[in-house]
Amino acid sequence: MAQVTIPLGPQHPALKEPGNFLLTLEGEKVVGAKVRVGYNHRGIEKACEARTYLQDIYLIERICGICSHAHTTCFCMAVEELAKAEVPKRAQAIRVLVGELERLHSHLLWLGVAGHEIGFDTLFMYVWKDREHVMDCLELVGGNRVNYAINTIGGVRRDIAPEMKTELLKRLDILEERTKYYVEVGTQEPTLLARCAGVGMLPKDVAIRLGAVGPTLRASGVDMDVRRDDPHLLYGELDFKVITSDRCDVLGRVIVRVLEVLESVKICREVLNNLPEGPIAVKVPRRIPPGEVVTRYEAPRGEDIHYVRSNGTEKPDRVKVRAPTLANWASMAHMLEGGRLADVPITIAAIDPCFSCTDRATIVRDGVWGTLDLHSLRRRS
Amino acid sequence: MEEGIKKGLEERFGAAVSNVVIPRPRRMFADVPREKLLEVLSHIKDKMGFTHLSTITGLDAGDHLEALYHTASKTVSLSVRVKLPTEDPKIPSVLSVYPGAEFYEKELEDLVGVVVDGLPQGRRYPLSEDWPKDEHPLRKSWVKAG
Amino acid sequence: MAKPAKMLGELLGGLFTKPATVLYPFERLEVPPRFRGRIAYEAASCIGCKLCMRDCPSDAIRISKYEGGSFLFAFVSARTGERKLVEIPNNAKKRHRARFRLSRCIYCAQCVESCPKKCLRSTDQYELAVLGSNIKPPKR
Amino acid sequence: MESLAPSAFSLLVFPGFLFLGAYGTLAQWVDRKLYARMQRRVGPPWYQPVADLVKLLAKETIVPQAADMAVFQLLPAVAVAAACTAMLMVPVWGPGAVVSFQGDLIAVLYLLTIPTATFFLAGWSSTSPYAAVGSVRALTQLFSYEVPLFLSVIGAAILAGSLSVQEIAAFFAARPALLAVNLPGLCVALLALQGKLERVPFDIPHAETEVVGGPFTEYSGGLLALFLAATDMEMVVGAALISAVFLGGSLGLTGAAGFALFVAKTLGVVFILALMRALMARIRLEQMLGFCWKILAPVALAQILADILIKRVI
Amino acid sequence: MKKAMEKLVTWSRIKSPWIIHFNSGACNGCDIEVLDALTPRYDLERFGVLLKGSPRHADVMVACGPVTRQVRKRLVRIYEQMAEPKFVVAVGTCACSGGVFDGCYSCEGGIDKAIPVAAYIPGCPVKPEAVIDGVVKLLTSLQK
Repeated sequence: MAQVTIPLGPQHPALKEPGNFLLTLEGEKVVGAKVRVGYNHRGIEKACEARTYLQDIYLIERICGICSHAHTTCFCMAVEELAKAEVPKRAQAIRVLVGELERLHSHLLWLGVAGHEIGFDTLFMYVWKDREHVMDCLELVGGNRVNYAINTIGGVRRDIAPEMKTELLKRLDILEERTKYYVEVGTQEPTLLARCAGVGMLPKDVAIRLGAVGPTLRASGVDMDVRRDDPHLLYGELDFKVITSDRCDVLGRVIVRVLEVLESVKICREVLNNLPEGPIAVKVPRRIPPGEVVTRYEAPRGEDIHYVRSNGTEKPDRVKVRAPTLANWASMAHMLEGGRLADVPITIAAIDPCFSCTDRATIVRDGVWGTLDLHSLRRRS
Repeated sequence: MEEGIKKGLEERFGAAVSNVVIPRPRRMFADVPREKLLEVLSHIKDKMGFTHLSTITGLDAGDHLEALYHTASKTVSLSVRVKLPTEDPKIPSVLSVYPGAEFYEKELEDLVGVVVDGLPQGRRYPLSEDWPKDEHPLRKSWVKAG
Repeated sequence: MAKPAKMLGELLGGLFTKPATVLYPFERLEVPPRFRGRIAYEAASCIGCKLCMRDCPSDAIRISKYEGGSFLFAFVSARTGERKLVEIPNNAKKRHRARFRLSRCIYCAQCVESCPKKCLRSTDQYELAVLGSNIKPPKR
Repeated sequence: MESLAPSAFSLLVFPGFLFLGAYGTLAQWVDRKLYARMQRRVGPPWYQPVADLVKLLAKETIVPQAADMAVFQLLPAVAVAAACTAMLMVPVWGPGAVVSFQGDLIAVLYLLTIPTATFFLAGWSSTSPYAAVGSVRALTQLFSYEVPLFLSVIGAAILAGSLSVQEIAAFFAARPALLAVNLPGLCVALLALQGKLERVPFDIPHAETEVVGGPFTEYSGGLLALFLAATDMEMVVGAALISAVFLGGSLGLTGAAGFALFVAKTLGVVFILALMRALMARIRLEQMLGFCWKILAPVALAQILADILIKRVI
Repeated sequence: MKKAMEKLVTWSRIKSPWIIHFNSGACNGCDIEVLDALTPRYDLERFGVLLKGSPRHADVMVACGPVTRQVRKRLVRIYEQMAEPKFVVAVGTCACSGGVFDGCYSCEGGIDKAIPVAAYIPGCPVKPEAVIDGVVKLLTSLQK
């Protein structure tokens, strides 16, 4: 069977964002996959150097819509470490709460999109209907559904009022009960099992060798979670389980993420029930003393690492952000090869790619196409 | 835990690994000359459990360039720094030790202008194809035109 | 173990229950109290210190000194989205005027916090759609 | 047996083009509305399919240069024509169909296959890689659901002892008890119809997230409107065929009552199709082939065996 | 007769706007809010809006994000492939003017730098209601 090369993206219904995958097919079987991402490269790191730390928070928050809190918390922790500022306990607790709410928001969003990728639009509609509860909680706490901007250097900008607490707890109960239903659907619906079991295999050793992170790594049996291994904020004092599964396939990732939603609901409840008293922020001078620092944070998609270097002025000298999705691209090419064309969207969706996180840019070279003559004719209007 | 790693590095490499700094628990910085980089990385990966290369940070420190290899074991994050003269920024590729580092090294090459030999040539990453070859946005000297 | 037609109960239930849809233009969801919508400026207490301009991440606010009788104001109708230039007489003792470029503003409300005189506040308006000036008449 | 030459009225207006088009849009609306309500959504207003159709007809039609102009533009019309002629042989108003001869069951099934063939040609003639892969998938899928559909329908025909849809319907109208015998055949036919109409879980050629628009990626404006109309008509004809063969047609009633029963039955079939669409995820091509050959075909064969035995009994 | 046809066509265009979504370098905050507008709580399908995969089938292009240098060529090509009459709705502050990313070396500002824009919906990210409000305003403006 002659090989045909089919481009997936950058504008493609399967991809919420521009990313390009050049797949070499033999019939329906994928034999070669080249990953090309980075259409979202906006040059944020250079822009960070031209703005003050305070303005950088809002710039870094907009690296990715779904893990905005992850990036701002990581960045604020870095700047606070440089300025040797002691963040009050209540602020750290609120950061953990919003962080876990964001994990709920991100995982439920992913479960819906994964359903859409395999044609299960009903799951997409139902999961996103229930996700509205999390969006309401975040809008209540942060004032905006997606960019909650709760962080500032030295603590948080808004407090959790008592009546908010009762509303949040009510919503979390509804969410927990619905998520239990989705655990059942995810493990028992036959067509979903048929589409996810045994697809996008990533064995344990390959996952470690290629440096995968987050649920993709934990679904291959590797027990790594920055919240427990490198405890930041209040995670050292909270007890929570790190979910792993040794299925190494897309179904394993579905199970890990859905169970993580249940785990996050428990954490949110625990934080809400014993919210420490005290101020919510501490004053930090605008000029940060020179130094360099590395901070790591467990974003919904995996380990998010920031490196900030300051030179004593009020503008950072270098800000380096490596979002979790970039680490998973290497294992993505490995997962795609050997699968079928029909599996490509769900395999791509399985690492929950956030192209804007990847923040990198590449272009497909239009001239290179497959060998089959019909397909060498490009789509022309 | 970090002290043990620091002692282990100094025994093994002696002067090669200089000014090992431990700013806070679970964070370490170390300087390594360019020639010893691959050796140090494969040692800490196989012997000391730093199996995960988080990322590579390239930066322009005014008089010289720097490349920081942030590696992580189960709990500790060790950043290996390599100082490079601005006029001859060549560095060996670490794909042999960490195969997942292709995108990090392409980024190093594109944004900071460090020449990584041994990196398979492919499409430019992260800059676009029509971006002039010798312009590296993260250099201090580079200013956005217009 | 696989259970065919797993979501059957949920689906049939859906047929007989009211859909979970808020009929937006007719029914509106009430926005939480501290929602960050369009920023409102209260000129009387503004001292023109421009702290908000310095902290704005996307350079969307311009504070300028102001004398003179009246000024033009691009009024956008919330219902139809058309733009109209409106002449507003300036009788109040206004000394400063703020110009918000809504297309640049990211509604982060950092200016509200940086303002020492508290003369900026977030409102709950989010329907700010504006029609572009060059809608090509559809050719049949 | 009426004269073979159907009058212009029946060709163009009643069971033909206009009625089918209108009823097709009604069926599409019912399908989309039920699908939306099952997902706790409000769903489109009643005039939605009409608005879609008129809007598409008013849009500019782009034909890719590389495509073969004549074939590209002719195919939608062929698809609609096939669906309309198939409708003539299915009883709608009362027990009688417009055209009825011994073996028109085979003709209907054959005419229902033509639209799928036009989808394949449409995808192949428009040079987009997505359309090409989509069209190959449409063909491979054709071989999986066609055989179980034929077998299950033949089973009912054997029991009724005739190959004419009208006579089969009349036979079962007289003996409603025998309908229970054909229940497995009915399930196989429903699943196969879902495959023919290329709807979830069998919408592999149109899988939006894999091959964008499938065979229709390059179609726009009027041509796309014709193709969508053809798909709606195919749904109506399929539903009418199943209600005639498996549910006993109009049970001897004539006139308005017969027509009302016909509408009720076809909309019942549309409800089951919408339920199936909401219930399952899209399965892969080789899984569908496996499912059709390993499960649907044997059940249909068993159905035929049962029909033969029962035939001998009565 | 011609007048009636014209009214019917305009009516059908207002009642069945098929949209295609294009992310030109956005942080996907606005993208998920646009998708959110299709889910049960806001349900755009009651206005006849369908999310289509191929540019050929769509009437309204919903574009989010500052046009990054790499995506610009694709954005223009997709716009050209859409069938007339077509409209572009710039969703989100980044699409209106480049927002926070205006001035980054790889961003070229709003969507209107690459293709003609019919309606701007500011917001970071836009609420799903604002998306509906924008589309409704665009469609009612077709009436004239």
